[in-house]
Amino acid sequence: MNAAVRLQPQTTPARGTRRRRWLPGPQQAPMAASVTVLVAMSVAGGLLFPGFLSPQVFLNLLVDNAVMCVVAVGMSFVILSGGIDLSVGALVALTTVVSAVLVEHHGWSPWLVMPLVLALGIGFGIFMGLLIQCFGLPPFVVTLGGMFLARGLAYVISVDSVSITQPTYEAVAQWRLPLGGGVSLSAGAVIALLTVAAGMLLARATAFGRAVYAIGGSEGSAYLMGLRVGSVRVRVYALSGFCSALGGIVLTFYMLSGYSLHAQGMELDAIAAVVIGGTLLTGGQGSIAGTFVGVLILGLIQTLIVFDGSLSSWWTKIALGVLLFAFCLLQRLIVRSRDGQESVS
Amino acid sequence: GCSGRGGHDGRTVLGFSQVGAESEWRTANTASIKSAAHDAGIDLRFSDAQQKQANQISAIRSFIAQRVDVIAFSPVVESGWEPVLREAKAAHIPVVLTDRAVDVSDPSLYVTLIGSDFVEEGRKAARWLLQNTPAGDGPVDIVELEGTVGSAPAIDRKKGFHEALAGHPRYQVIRSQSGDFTRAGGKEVMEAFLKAEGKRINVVFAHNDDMAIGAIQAIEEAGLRPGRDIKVISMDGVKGAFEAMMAGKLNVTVECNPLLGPQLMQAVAAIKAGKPLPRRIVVEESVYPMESAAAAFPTRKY
Amino acid sequence: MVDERQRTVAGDANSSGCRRRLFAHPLFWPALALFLLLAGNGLFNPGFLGLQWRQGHVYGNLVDILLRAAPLMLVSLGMTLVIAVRGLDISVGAVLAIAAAVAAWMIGGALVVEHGTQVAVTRFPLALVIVGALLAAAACGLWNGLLVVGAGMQPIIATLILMVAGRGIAQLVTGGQVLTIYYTPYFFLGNGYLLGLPFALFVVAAVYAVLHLALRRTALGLFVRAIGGNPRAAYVAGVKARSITVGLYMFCALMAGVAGLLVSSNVKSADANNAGLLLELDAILAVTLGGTPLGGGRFSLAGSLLGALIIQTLTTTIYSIGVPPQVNMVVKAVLVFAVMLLQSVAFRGAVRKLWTRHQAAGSRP
Amino acid sequence: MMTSGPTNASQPVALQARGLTRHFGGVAALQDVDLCLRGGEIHALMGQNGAGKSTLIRMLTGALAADAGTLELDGRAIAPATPVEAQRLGISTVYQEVNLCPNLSVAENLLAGRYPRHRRWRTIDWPRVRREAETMMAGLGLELDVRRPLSRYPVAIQQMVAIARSLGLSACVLILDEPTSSLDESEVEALFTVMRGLRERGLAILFVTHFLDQVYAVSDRITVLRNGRRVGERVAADWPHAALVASMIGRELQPQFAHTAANAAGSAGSAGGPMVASARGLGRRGGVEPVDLDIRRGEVVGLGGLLGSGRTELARLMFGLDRSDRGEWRVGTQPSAPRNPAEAVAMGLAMCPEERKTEGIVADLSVRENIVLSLQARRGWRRYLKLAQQTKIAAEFVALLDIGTAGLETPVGQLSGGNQQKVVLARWLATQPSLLILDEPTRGIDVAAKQEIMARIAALARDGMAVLFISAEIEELVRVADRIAVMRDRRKVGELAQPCDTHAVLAMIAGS
Ligand SMILES: Nc1ncnc2c1ncn2[C@@H]1O[C@H](COP(=O)(O)OP(=O)(O)OP(=O)(O)O)[C@@H](O)[C@H]1O
Ligand SMILES: Nc1ncnc2c1ncn2[C@@H]1O[C@H](COP(=O)(O)OP(=O)(O)OP(=O)(O)O)[C@@H](O)[C@H]1O
Ligand SMILES: [Mg+2]
Ligand SMILES: [Mg+2]
Repeated sequence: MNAAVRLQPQTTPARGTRRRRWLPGPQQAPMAASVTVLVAMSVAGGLLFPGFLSPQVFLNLLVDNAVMCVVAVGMSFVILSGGIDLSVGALVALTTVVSAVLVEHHGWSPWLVMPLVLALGIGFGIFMGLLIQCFGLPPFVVTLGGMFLARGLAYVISVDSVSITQPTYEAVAQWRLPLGGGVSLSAGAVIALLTVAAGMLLARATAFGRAVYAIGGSEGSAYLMGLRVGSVRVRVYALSGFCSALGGIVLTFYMLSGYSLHAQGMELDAIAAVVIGGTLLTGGQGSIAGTFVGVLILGLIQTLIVFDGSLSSWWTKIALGVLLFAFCLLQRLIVRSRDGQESVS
Repeated sequence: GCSGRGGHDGRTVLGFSQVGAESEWRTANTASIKSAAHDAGIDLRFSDAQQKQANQISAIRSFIAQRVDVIAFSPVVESGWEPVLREAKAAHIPVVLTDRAVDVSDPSLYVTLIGSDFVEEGRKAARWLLQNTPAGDGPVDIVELEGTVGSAPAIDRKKGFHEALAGHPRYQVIRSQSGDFTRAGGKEVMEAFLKAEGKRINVVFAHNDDMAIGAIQAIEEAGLRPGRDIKVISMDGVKGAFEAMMAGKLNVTVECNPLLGPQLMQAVAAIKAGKPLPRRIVVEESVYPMESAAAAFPTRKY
Repeated sequence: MVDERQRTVAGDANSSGCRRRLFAHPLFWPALALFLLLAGNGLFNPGFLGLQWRQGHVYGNLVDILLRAAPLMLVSLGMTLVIAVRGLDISVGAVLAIAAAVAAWMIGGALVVEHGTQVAVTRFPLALVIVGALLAAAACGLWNGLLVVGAGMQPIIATLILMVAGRGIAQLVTGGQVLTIYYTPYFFLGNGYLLGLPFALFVVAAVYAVLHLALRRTALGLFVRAIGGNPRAAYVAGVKARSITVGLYMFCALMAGVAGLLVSSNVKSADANNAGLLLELDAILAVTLGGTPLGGGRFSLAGSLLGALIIQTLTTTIYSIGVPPQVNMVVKAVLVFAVMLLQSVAFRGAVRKLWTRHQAAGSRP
Repeated sequence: MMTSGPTNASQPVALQARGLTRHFGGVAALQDVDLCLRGGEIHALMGQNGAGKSTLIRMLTGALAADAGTLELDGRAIAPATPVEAQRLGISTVYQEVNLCPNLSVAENLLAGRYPRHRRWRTIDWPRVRREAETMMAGLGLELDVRRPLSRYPVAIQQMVAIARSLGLSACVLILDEPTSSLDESEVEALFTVMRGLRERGLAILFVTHFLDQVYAVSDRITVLRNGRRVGERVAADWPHAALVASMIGRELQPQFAHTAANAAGSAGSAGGPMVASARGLGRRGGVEPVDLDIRRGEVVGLGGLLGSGRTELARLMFGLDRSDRGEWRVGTQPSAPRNPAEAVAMGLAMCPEERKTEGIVADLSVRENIVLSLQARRGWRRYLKLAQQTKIAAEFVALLDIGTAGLETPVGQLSGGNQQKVVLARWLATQPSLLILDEPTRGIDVAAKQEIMARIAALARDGMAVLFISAEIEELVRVADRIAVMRDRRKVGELAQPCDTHAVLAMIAGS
């Protein structure tokens, strides 16, 4: 009776998850599916458009989406913890405006401005996190308020766009990391890659990262398991604020300007990238690598449309939707058929 | 031109990055460019940025990657173009700006700018008002319906308008609020103004026709007569504005011409032929007061 | 468990039972927020609350707020139900634009003036126009619902597809123009008055009444709350969770469609690009302000109506206090934070604690 | 009344609670309760459903604030405000409902909050996490892939993981709230071995269960709660079975209902009754191997087997919760098998699922709404039951199953665990099905109520309902079923007809 009960490793999908995927509940991160679709889409692009499969096109994907990458990493943590952060785009804009105004109009040193705006981002995140944690307010509303506030402050500081001519910024903006073969990466892309790497490490290998997953899975259980739900949650928003500010800095390198209308609608794109990357909006499941793939997929869709070059404005929108649909459907199909295979083996 | 590039059939390739399709004006602008390219036999690579600068930049990048002959674009914003224009310059691709200017430190980054001067448009509106107000010394109270906060036309038109009115203390802008360039926005803001200021308002200055049309509806619903009780001044000169003027509800519209296509194609051809171009190609624009509306209406294309 | 603590904090208010019951009513705090906003307006701007009788109807800021909020109220009602089953619909703005575009296109035509007076011309009869636009909207909802339930996509992504493509579709219908509508009978929907009050209000009232009945007099309310509370348990219990969910997405889109009719009728035009822009955010905000949690299960239709009114009052307030446009957002942010904090149990608890401590300190010699 | 055994009096008091009181709204869940846990003893906490056991435990661990009362740990007054604080003080707890994160792997659930780290970078040392987790599970006699998400394992395993986690915390007081409710005998035995080992090491263990034999098997002392008050504390050996039950329920328990030949004859469940449902080769690839099973009118069919033997899986196939991909499943005269629960309910099937928290209750809905939910689903949305009718049905079942609730409008989430289970059961009884599938329906239900429910099921069978009864307790199966089908390794290995005894069933389960 007392012998070890040998239990077969499970070969079937979790019961009750097949065919009812739409019911909120744990599901497998469709990471591999995302990658498959990314590859398939690139191949399709290469077949359709000459010059599409050149290395620089793919590096441009990174260069052009560097800000999004950085912001989406922060957003991933927020969503993994079961929250949402709508303030990221506005915070990016605020960062660029503050940086530009301080550097250009007040002549501050960039080395002072950059830490300052990062601190500003963290502070902003902590402020929202505290409101959410201490007063039990829904993250959606708090961060929406944060979005109004950040965007509004940016307007108040400067309605006009401010060009940055400061030499350090210009030097960083022009700096390229040569990768051989005539292709190169911008500073922003390098920062984005580092952020993704750091995010992956943070999510996978630190107690904080795992606590974020635990809270997203079941807040009550995490609390009873003795995790510091409150402090983790505040830190998650602080992290997102930090990433937004970092994204803002990357954007100043990318555009060499500060403008209150920068990064309009970025919050939604970031959320979409995170969710497309396989993270559950309800929290607890997903990965930073998935988010990275999600950003690349959104960027690739954009690139495909640019390469086509024949779409009118409204067909562009429809094509965006259709590609998004095709991608998401493909992803679901792959996930499902893998589940099916699993139960066969 | 260099031999290595160009379209498959040797035609000139023009990469054009449009802001979006946020207004009728913009739609007319796009249509003009497309048809002019077609007529001029130019291979047009068109990309719509959905009102996002980031999309425009990545479109320009991909034009560079595709090695088009000329790049043209209507900048969403004035600043932020320096890095990508430098890349274009490094790739020896000439750049033409349409509609709006950009703010760059190196003037060689673009060849020419074809477009209107928003500040001047604002001034024109103010001048018309100065000329067409009955003499007297009673105050003229103006409310201003601004465009999207931070957008270049909103900033510049406001600037020009206020600049031209500066020496005339009789003219006071008593309220100013953003109507986001839309009819619904214009109407809603105007409703609030009417309730807050009542019959005090003499003039409405709207940064575009759509907001003016919205404001006209609000004025009518308040039981006042737009065009008479309250003068309405607007900008752009789209068809709707002419209809309103013919109905006697809008006093004047300052044209902002979106039909830049032919001029753009001429410029592209000139660049390909190596001819010099002026730094600034101004578009013909006039002021259409109410009285001239009926005559001009049949010729309007947008 | 965290909840329990909060509940006890709220429970030990040392006030009379009646007052406590009032305070505990879920609609009390949103209603108070709305009242304070209006009262504040009335204080700073004495004319704000004034009502007059003009041209055969009531005229004033309050009527404007109600009229302007009508589309948002409708969409919030739909959104409430979608959120109640743990969904989300961010395509409502695009659906509104589609419905408006379809209606404007079906009316079609240009300004026709005969003998100096404008004549009303339309391509299709008005009833058909309305049905057509609503059908288009419902089809959008069906699409959303099928993506969520059938394909199993996450609601935000499933509806993002239509949010992106929808405006393109609407622009396709309008040809990228702002379609002006000249057909006067159509204006009644969004501009007309019945018994001196805007007709749109009657639409909202009718929808609310129908919903209220459908949720109270049939088992739908029970099913919706069961699905939202525990979708798997509801499914196991035999509730047709899938069809109900699809139905709710359709209803939400239908409401966006009705809102599209109201909006296009009000401004007498269909603007595919700008109509209903950011409506999804406003609608979700309204739902949340009304006390419906985004996690599903519980919902309050009346709360969402109040939420929508709060949002519209905020906007009108900003327009009428006369701040420069670049300050709008900051004012809005401050007001949103204030309204939220007012509704937060924990915040009120903290304030009460501070207050009693302050008083205790003050009463000490 | 108070007697303490010579073995215990000498040991030091580890945790002393005095005068603990807690009200929920107007309901007094706990009144003036004292509890004394000594080091090196296993202390059983007994009481009917809703007696206040879980409430007491949550106050000991800082998960719930007490209205009044004091706590002392090793003679020092403590007042833990959060579970974290209690944990740090050395109080380790397994709560009644599994409180773990289903999305995390088993290993993470075991070690969350105290991961082993790399020395250099302070990052989590995953190989060591895995090794430690495997060791912890092995301590309970379980070998499983600790890297899989917890949600992929059945409740029983999840419960074992929760126990393993609490054992892994270095603690001086261990509290287990119904840890054995979904375990079968071998796991229970493994758990007891570990508990005895910990007792040797001087830990104080508080143990809640509704199984009397388990209480007598491990515990040294027993405290009994009734209606939120402590009614007694004694050395286990000194407390006779009947007296213990009597003090729990406040009256003598009637002799146990048993499935006797007389009973069987009295019921319609003889082999000759008309067929209600039949399975021919019903199964699913990777799930259940093809099963043949006939269920007749008025018959109670028991389904026995070990944990993971596929009983739940089979029940889900029958109810349309999972789709079968082979064989045939006929319900009455229906031409096809149900494809989803809604169809199954329409056909007159009912299934009380095993996982009460995730698939049973809707916590935010009231008792009334939870009870009528399936009946209403069967009627469709238009034929809405009038409020009065709903109330009548709900009140009837609340009385029948003796559901301890403050009122019909109380949210089910506020009920005690056992009472929640009764609500789920009531929901299905209310649909008056032709075939009722019960998957561990008596999980967490107290002795007296369990007896009532068994009697009720037998009565329903006598009235013509067919029942498929799944239970981990062999005695229960033998007592109530007319026929017992046994499963092993996801296939049906045989059937036993009454009269049969526990040994015969066990022998078949073991495969000899
Ligand atoms: N959150 C709550 N809100 C209101 N009442 C509650 C709450 N939690 C528990 N109760 C009530 O307190 C009483 C005691 O419940 P408790 O969970 O302690 O019972 P229990 O002895 O553990 O029962 P079981 O054996 O069924 O688990 C019950 O009447 C229950 O309804
Ligand atoms: N240790 C385990 N690891 C993985 N999966 C398991 C394990 N034990 C059981 N399962 C899964 O559980 C399912 C079969 O168990 P099921 O719950 O149907 O059996 P049961 O006889 O009802 O046991 P229980 O007593 O747990 O209810 C299968 O899907 C099986 O893969
Ligand atoms: Mg309990
Ligand atoms: Mg089972």
